[in-house]
Amino acid sequence: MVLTSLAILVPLLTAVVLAATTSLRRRRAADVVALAAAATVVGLCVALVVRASDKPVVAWLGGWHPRNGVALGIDLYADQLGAGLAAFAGVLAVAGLLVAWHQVDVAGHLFHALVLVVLAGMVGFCLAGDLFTAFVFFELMGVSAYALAGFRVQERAPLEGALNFAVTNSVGSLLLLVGIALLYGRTGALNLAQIGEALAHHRPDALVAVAFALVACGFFVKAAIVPFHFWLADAYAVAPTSICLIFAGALSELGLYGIARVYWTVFSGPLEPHAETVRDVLLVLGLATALIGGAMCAAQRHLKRMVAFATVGHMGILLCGVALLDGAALAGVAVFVVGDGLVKAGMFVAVGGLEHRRGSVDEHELYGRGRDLHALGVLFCVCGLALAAMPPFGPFVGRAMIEDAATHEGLGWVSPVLVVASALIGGAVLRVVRTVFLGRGPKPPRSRVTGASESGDEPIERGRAPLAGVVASVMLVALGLLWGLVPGLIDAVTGAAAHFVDRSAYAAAVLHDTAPRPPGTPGEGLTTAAWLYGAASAALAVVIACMPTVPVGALRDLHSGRVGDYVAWLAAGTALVAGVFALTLP
Amino acid sequence: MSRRVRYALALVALAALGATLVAAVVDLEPFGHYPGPYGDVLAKVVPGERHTGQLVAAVTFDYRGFDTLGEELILFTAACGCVALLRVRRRERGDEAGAPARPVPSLAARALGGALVGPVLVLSAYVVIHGHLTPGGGFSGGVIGAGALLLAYAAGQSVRLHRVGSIELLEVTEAIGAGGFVLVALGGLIAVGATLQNFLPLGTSGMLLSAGTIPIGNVAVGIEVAGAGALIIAEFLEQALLEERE
Amino acid sequence: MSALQATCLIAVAIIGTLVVVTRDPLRQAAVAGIFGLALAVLFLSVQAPDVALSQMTVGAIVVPVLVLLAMAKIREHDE
Amino acid sequence: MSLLAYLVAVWLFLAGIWGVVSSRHLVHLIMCLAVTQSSTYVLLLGIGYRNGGKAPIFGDIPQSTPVVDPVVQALTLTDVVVSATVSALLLALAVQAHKRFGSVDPDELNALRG
Repeated sequence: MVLTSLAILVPLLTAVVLAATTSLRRRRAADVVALAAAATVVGLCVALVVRASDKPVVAWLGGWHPRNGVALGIDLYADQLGAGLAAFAGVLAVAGLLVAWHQVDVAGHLFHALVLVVLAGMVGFCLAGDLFTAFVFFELMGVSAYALAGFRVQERAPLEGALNFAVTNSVGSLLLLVGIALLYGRTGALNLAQIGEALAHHRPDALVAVAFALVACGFFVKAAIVPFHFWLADAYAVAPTSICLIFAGALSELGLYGIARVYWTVFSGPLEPHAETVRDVLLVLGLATALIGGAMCAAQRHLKRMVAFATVGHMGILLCGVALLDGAALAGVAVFVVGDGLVKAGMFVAVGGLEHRRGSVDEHELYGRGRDLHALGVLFCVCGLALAAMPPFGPFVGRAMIEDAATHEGLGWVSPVLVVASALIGGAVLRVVRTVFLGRGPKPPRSRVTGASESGDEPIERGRAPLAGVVASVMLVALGLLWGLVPGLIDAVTGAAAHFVDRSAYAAAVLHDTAPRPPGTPGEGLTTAAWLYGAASAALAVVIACMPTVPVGALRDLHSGRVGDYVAWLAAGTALVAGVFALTLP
Repeated sequence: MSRRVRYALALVALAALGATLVAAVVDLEPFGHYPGPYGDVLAKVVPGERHTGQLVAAVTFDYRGFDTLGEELILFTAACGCVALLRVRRRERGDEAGAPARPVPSLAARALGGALVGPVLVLSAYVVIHGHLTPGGGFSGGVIGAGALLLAYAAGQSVRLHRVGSIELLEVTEAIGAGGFVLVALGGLIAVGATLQNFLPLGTSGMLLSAGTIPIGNVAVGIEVAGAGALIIAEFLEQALLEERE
Repeated sequence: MSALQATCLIAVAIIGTLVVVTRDPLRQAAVAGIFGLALAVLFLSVQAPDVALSQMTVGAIVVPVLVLLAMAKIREHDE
Repeated sequence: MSLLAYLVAVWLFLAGIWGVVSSRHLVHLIMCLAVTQSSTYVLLLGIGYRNGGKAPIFGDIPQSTPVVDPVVQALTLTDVVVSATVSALLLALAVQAHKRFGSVDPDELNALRG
């Protein structure tokens, strides 16, 4: 009870205090207080992960315990995966605040307050056991994220990015809300476990199918799944580095967490007989996202936009993992999220460092100008290999677990596609190493790039070596590396995921306070095939790095920067998913 | 994508989406047949357990108080966001003290504004503190309060206490409101061990001082809404005024 | 469903459509104010006085005022 | 007839999205988003309504009176506030957009392409 509530209340209260003292202008004090609050959240969430190893921690706010299976109030539910993701969000917030340490002018303490609110929103969303509460915290992190994305309103690109971000994501949360309303109309409940119980023993009708589609599409927008993804590159490429790493490492991932949580607590009962249809739809979207994100990533020369599209591609790989609707695959997703989030955060910081040293984030302009920046070059190289899922980095272990699970389900053909997606992403970064840091090989052809010179960051105080940035970046990438080497990782996460996907255990723990923890299912070691796929994607990435660029043709034109287009695509995607589910599930 | 293509795509998509949504809503219980059980259970237990007949206030501030906490923070964040986004101009000009000096409004305007502040504030306070007895409460009362604060702001534009401008006061007001609600939540945790638990005596139903923390939550929300609302509007006003003077 | 409710619902649908098709933002702000009021009346008719009050103050007053202020600023620029 | 409330909600949702897609003015777009959001109020309150039910406030009415669902009203209250705050934030961005590059046509805001 204490841990779960404090993990949300501490950052909120700190944010309020910081906002009330903006006029004091004691910048360092704000830095320290915000860091302390974020670190406290990490500590609380880690404690929750430990506590949840016996049985999930269920806290009924206001002391309103359910009566006869009817939830009167709201519960916070912390299992190992949920609390773990919250802790990871806290780690990234700490990293983001550290990176922001050297940036001047952050509008009083509002920047810190907003970062803490995003964090509180993410933690609240991870722990929410109630659908509407999840929506509220989803919206809370959304609203603070829009403000942070547009924090540098003096420039054109951040402002547009924030507008696109805010409009598309608002429509997304409306989809979610309509889905919640439909579920409430059917079950008269908002508690996840209670809705799940109410729906469990009925055949799904059009209402349930459409409600699932709307909830999923609402989360797809946040998770940047094709064709809901257009806003992401616009927003992430222009936000300050310190914000990017939180967004790219945790915010998008929360969208997928939402889908996984809601599917396994609410819909896995009624949709059980149709699991294959659900799997196919999600898998198609995931593969499309992985490939399109990867191709667009490789086609970029604006480095921050490149990392932003890398996020899209990775969200696709993650959705493939979720789509398998299987505990082992979900464990892979969890491992991938952490490993990839750390590496990508390090990558964003490294790009920030390069920009600081050379005043640009445009690959073309930077051609050969990084020859003397050895440390950064090595860092980029390691990031590229890690993003290509080379063994034994964290992202590799996660992807390998997803691939093994896919093979296990007879979907072996998924693995090569994921290899291509990873290789495109890693190859793009390795190409930057070749052009910028080595100055070798063909120049990337001029492509139409706009906003290339703008990256959303404050000019860092000149004369100060960005040592802190490099150190932060090295630390993050090293953590991402070590993550894959943690002994017993696969077993622990597989056990946690097995619990996550057990709907009746969830309902029992929430509604009846009985949670016999299922015996831990030991994870299986990675197969040889997975190692080969890892090596293959690293090799393919090197090949791609030697190519001038990856042709994407008309795909690039679809990313028009116009919010009207984006919302039209959003509507089309929703219509498609809802239509398919409404026709096939009932 | 040309406008034409976009319209075509959107029309087809919306038609299909409309069809699926209609297919979904026909499966709902018909209008006028709320199936329960959530609302019905609450209607049965609230008057006895919380000594108030205002079910909506009981749900908003007690049973589902955590949603309201999140909502307060959304409002707080949006106000912070508006300040951060709109205040750039002042930052750009290096105007440390905040708002620039404005033309002093006429005495009559100030007197009228000042005279109205009192009654409007009283009305706002009335709506807020009766939130657990009658419709209204923190949200509606808070918006009325925002009106009062704006009047005071307009009337007192020339008054400046040291470097603290009226905007900063609004900022502090809204932070007190948002912080107050968080403290109510923490109070439950400290007093009785459950976050947001109603830890005050429940009193007699129908009395002003009853229903425990529900009226306190109402007041916190009222302050928050008044502060945030006035802050947002004042920031927009500032923008309009700034422009006028250039 | 009572006649009042049906009337309110149809009015809300029509005025909501008008908000969308009114392309001039100043006129739209006025229509949006009326839309907010119509919603408030609808909420009263479905026995939701709390929501109606909030909607009246927020939807029918605050948001249109914000739009007007924003437009005041934008229009000046254009002239 | 019993479907009217839900159909109105669906209609508002579609109309609002159409407005967002086809808008040529950011302020107009933001108001269309508010219309979309209002569809959720109608849907929620429609779901919680009960024929002959009274407002869920036991003051002057005895406790045995059937009342409409208070939960959807609490949800809608939250929803109304969320909608207003998002509108305010977007308007602030729109004002800045106009100030910075003199345009409020969302189609002219395409610095971010490809």
